[in-house]
Amino acid sequence: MSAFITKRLLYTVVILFAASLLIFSLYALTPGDFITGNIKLTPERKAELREIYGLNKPVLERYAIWLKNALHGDLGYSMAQQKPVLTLFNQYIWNSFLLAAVSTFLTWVTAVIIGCVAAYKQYSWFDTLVMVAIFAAMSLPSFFIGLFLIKILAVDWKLLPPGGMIATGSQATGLAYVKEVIHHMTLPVIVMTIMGVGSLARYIRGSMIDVIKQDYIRTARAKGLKERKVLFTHALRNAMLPAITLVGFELPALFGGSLIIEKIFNWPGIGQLYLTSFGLRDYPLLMGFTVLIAILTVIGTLLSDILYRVADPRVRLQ
Amino acid sequence: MSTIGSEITKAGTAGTAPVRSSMWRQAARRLLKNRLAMLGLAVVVFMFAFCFIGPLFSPYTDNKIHLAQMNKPPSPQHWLGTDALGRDVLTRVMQAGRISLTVGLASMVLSVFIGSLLGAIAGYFRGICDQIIMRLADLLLTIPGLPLLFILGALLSDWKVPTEYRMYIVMLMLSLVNWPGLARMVRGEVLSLREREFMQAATVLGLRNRRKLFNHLLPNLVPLIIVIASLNVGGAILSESVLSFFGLGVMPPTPTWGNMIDSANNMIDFQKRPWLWIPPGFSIFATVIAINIFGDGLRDVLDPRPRK
Amino acid sequence: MSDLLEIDRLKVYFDTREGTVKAVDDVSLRVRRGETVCIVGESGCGKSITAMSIMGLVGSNAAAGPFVDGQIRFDGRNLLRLDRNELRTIRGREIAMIFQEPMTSLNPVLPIGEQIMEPLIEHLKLSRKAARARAIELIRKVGISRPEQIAKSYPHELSGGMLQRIMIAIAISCNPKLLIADEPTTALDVTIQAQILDMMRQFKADSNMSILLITHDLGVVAEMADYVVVMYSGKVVEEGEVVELFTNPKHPYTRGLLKSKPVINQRQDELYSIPGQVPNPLELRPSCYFHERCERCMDVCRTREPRLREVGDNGKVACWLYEEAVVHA
Amino acid sequence: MPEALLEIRHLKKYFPVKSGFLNRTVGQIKAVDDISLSIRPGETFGLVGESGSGKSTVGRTAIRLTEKTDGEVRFKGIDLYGLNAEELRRLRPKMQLIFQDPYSSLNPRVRIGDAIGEALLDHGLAPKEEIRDRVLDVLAACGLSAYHIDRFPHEFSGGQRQRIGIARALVLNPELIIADEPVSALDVSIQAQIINLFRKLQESRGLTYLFISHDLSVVEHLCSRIGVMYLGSMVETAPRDDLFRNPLHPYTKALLSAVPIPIPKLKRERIVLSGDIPSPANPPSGCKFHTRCPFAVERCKEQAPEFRHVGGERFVACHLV
Repeated sequence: MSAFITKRLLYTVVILFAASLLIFSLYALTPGDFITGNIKLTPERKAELREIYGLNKPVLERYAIWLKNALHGDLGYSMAQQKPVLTLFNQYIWNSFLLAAVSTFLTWVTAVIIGCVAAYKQYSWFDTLVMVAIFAAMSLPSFFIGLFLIKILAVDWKLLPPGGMIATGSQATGLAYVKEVIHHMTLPVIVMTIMGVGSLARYIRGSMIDVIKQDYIRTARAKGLKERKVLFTHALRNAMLPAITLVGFELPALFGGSLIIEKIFNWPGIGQLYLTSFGLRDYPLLMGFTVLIAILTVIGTLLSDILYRVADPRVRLQ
Repeated sequence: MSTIGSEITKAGTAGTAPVRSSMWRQAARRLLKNRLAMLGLAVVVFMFAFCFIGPLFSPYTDNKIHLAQMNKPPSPQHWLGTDALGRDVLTRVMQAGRISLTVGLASMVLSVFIGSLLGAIAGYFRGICDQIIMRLADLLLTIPGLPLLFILGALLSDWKVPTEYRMYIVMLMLSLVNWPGLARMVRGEVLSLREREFMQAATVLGLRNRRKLFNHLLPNLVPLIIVIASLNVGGAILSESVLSFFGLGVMPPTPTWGNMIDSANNMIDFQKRPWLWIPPGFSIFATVIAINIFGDGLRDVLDPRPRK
Repeated sequence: MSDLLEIDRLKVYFDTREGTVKAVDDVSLRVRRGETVCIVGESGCGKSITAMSIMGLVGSNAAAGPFVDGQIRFDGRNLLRLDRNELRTIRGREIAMIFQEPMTSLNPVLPIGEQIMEPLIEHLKLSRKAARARAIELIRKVGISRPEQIAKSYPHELSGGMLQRIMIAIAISCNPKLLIADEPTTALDVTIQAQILDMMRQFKADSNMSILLITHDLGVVAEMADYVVVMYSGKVVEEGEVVELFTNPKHPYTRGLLKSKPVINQRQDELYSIPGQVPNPLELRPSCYFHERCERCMDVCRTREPRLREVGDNGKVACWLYEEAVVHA
Repeated sequence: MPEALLEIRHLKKYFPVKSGFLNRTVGQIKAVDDISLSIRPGETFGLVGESGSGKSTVGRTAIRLTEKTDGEVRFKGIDLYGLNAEELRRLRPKMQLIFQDPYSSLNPRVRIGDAIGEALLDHGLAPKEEIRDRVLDVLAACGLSAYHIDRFPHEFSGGQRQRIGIARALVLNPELIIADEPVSALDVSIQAQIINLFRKLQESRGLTYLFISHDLSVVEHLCSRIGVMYLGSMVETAPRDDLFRNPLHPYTKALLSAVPIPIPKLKRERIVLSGDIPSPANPPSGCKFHTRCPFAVERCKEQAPEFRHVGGERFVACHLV
């Protein structure tokens, strides 16, 4: 087991180096940068600033500098916000995390319930209904369903706020603040859950259907166990095994924020931060964000491998 | 398409019983029985006709600007009303569909082609090329999709690509992001097919590599690739619309479903003129759900491993 | 010896796209207390489905549940009429079952001990501690050394032979009156098979438990059975005491089976083989289903279905050859 | 003694067990551990043993479907492992393998006419026009009808599929056929038909068989000489009648006594072996059978018995014989 982890960690580090180098050079290729784009500055001032920020140096050298700083935990200085990138991240990332964590939890709970019941009642009307609903959820463009729900629920029926995390200009604190955030959070969470539940429910349903056909389920029934016990202790536990590997893949989405949702709902998360800074070509921040997601993706993959090895005794012992 | 190399059975089938239905005809017959899949196919066909043949019947295909007709709600002349430049929304949705479907389909075909080719090579020959291809795929999969598309979009606008070519570049971008996932799937299939006993039997018979690949491996791989493709078309159309929504894909004035919905970003259109952005959104939804349902039916018929 | 189990005119039909498959077509048989009855037949003859219907495990979530008719009386109660809960309390408690593939019959992610304790807790209401102790005792009883360690290990760590012993431990955990064994040793090596069959005979002798053994191996039937039922295409074609049936087989199919099985130290030059193959269940018409492969096929065999009738002492056969004898006699 | 068609000397096949950080080989599964046998033309050599005995691996390494670890395999005097890929490929039609599972050894998407005739075409063993007739002949020889030629495998029963597998090998006029448990997956009545087919083909075409099976009664019926394997090693080889009437090795005796005989109430003393087949990853020391052998003595634990000649064509590996 430990040999497996060390080998994978080494591989992860290599991939991260390659990814960060690729991302850095891609960003270097993108035209213009914060300074040239900024009309307020005179040409001399621009040249001077470019010198300070070392934008004239060759790409590899800039990457080396960035990397040295990054390894020391300094992701550079956001030109647009005049703040270290990390503090900026710290400010916005938790808003994204809040949204993503709640919706991921809801997605998994709904998907497991729907998936299991649909698998158990296979060929029933409920199963067909669920399948059509799953297809619908998988076929909806996320930004469209977001706008659509805002139009109906927020604009027409005025049930929920159209966007933002708190009512504009509200000074609410403590419990009132929390209630207000929850009120604002409802719509984006609904949309994110709809986005996630489709494919997950289908995956769990498929896995559950395969497991229910297995011999050991027949043995469990032959032992005279209650159907509930057969389903939960025997079927679900085996059906969830392959699903566990998906948990790791949720990691990037948990922290990375959804660019689409945060744009439509004007949610002050890290995704929205990325969008605005992309317009301004604020490289240090863009680089920091993209590499952060890359790190989370790779750690996520490692996490799911480890989770699977821990969960499945057949693999654990190798 | 009966299996390649059936020269023996074709040589003289006159005297024997009628040629037994090939796997493809049997699959087709089973597919026809699946009502849901047929409904899906019908909607897909309708959407294609709507987008490619529809504009021929519409009097407003000149895209001329009629300032007098600006922002009119749906009316007998303009079933879906008009936009800020007085153009007929229904016609634009049709024209936009043409672009979105072409880009979606083309980028899917491209990424399935690249993915299957590289996946098959990695799976069949293994060794170094397997390592190179798979490590490259891992690398691309590490970089988050949307930011990567953002960068590519920005590069696009920098090279001042004329609008009509922009569509093809968008296709390239989408397939660049999609092919690694497909390559991995195809590689997995090839690895499992290689170990199947009938491939060992082919070795025992002393068949040449060429014949093992084309007569035995490929006929089993092709149906799986078709299934993977059909399940990815929907995704490709969705990602094109996301790109356009962020103003990175095909830029106005060329209409796509994505950039028509983007118009909802200004407050008044969004609240007062839903006929501008709801129809394109609904068109995406109808097309993609139809493709997914049909794809699912196709998979049940083609993929030997029982799913349902 | 009163009847413990009586199956009366059991029918199990499956509706498929191509038509109705009569998997079990009007089968009757009985098992007396302390008796081992063997159902023998080739694949697709319906022997497994007959066994599974006793436990109510036939196609529990198939597209359309099978059409089931007839009676299965166990200890006087008709199992087919019981509601789910009543039937469930009998399963594992009074009727236990073991299956052909031990490697896949146990939950791969649950320790062995847990899987033995489940019926003890469910039916005998034992506490977890008492159930664990009983489970370890059961593992020792089925001849496995280091039971404590085995109880903590997982199915993939054990061999086929050991897993089948665990299945038997689970089956006998609540001292059932009837043990149904569906091809219990088919997947095992012959030396392991000998051990398992020995053990089954041992437990039957100790607790006067009846055994319904499903198999296609005539050697196993000869070793284990007191009474034999031969099935073909969903019907019973012959049944009788084991010695009588092996020494004086009546139905041409039984005779054909006995002659086509090579026997050690009884080498024949040319092995007798029943020509053709089992008829397609969708194309069955009223007739003796074996007529196409039968050497002594008469016209009546092609059109009318023979009735299962008494013949000799305690034997039955469904074949027109014997119908005539009764008519002329 | 006419020159052997297939000569195997000290064949070994070890599967490495890898673990640890650098995937270092930490152990070896000795699937085939020093097996020697020779098969004369026209003979049927039976190879019996239980699961994990390595009998299938011997079959596959004998025709280089899997590569050997050590030892030598000579087919008609030619050292198989001395050939390059192309030479081996061209020799393949002469030595064919029939698989156990009729369902997985046929390509589901290829009509059986093509599956049978394909190798003839690829090796250029017959002109294109003649191939169809050759396929029809071999279908008839295996008890299948002409109209089966353009059907797909899923339209056949298990027994018919095994006939197709045999036809596919037969059409190449092989001299050696290795049959790896060809009848184990079939019902008794179909099994008898296939066994008779094997015998008929041997008589009409002078074929030589290496017949691999765990079913002793089938082996007794078909084979002239038999080798008994246990956990990768050969424990006994003898002509059929000697082996079945007077088995020498304790394992052979136990194996024979364990086979259920279809004669009810038959009184016979049976040697029931205790314990389970040990795992091939760490076989017992000395004689591998000593952990289950009722006659094992101290010497059996330390020293592996030598596989020695004991008169006639009998060989055995046991200290007590």
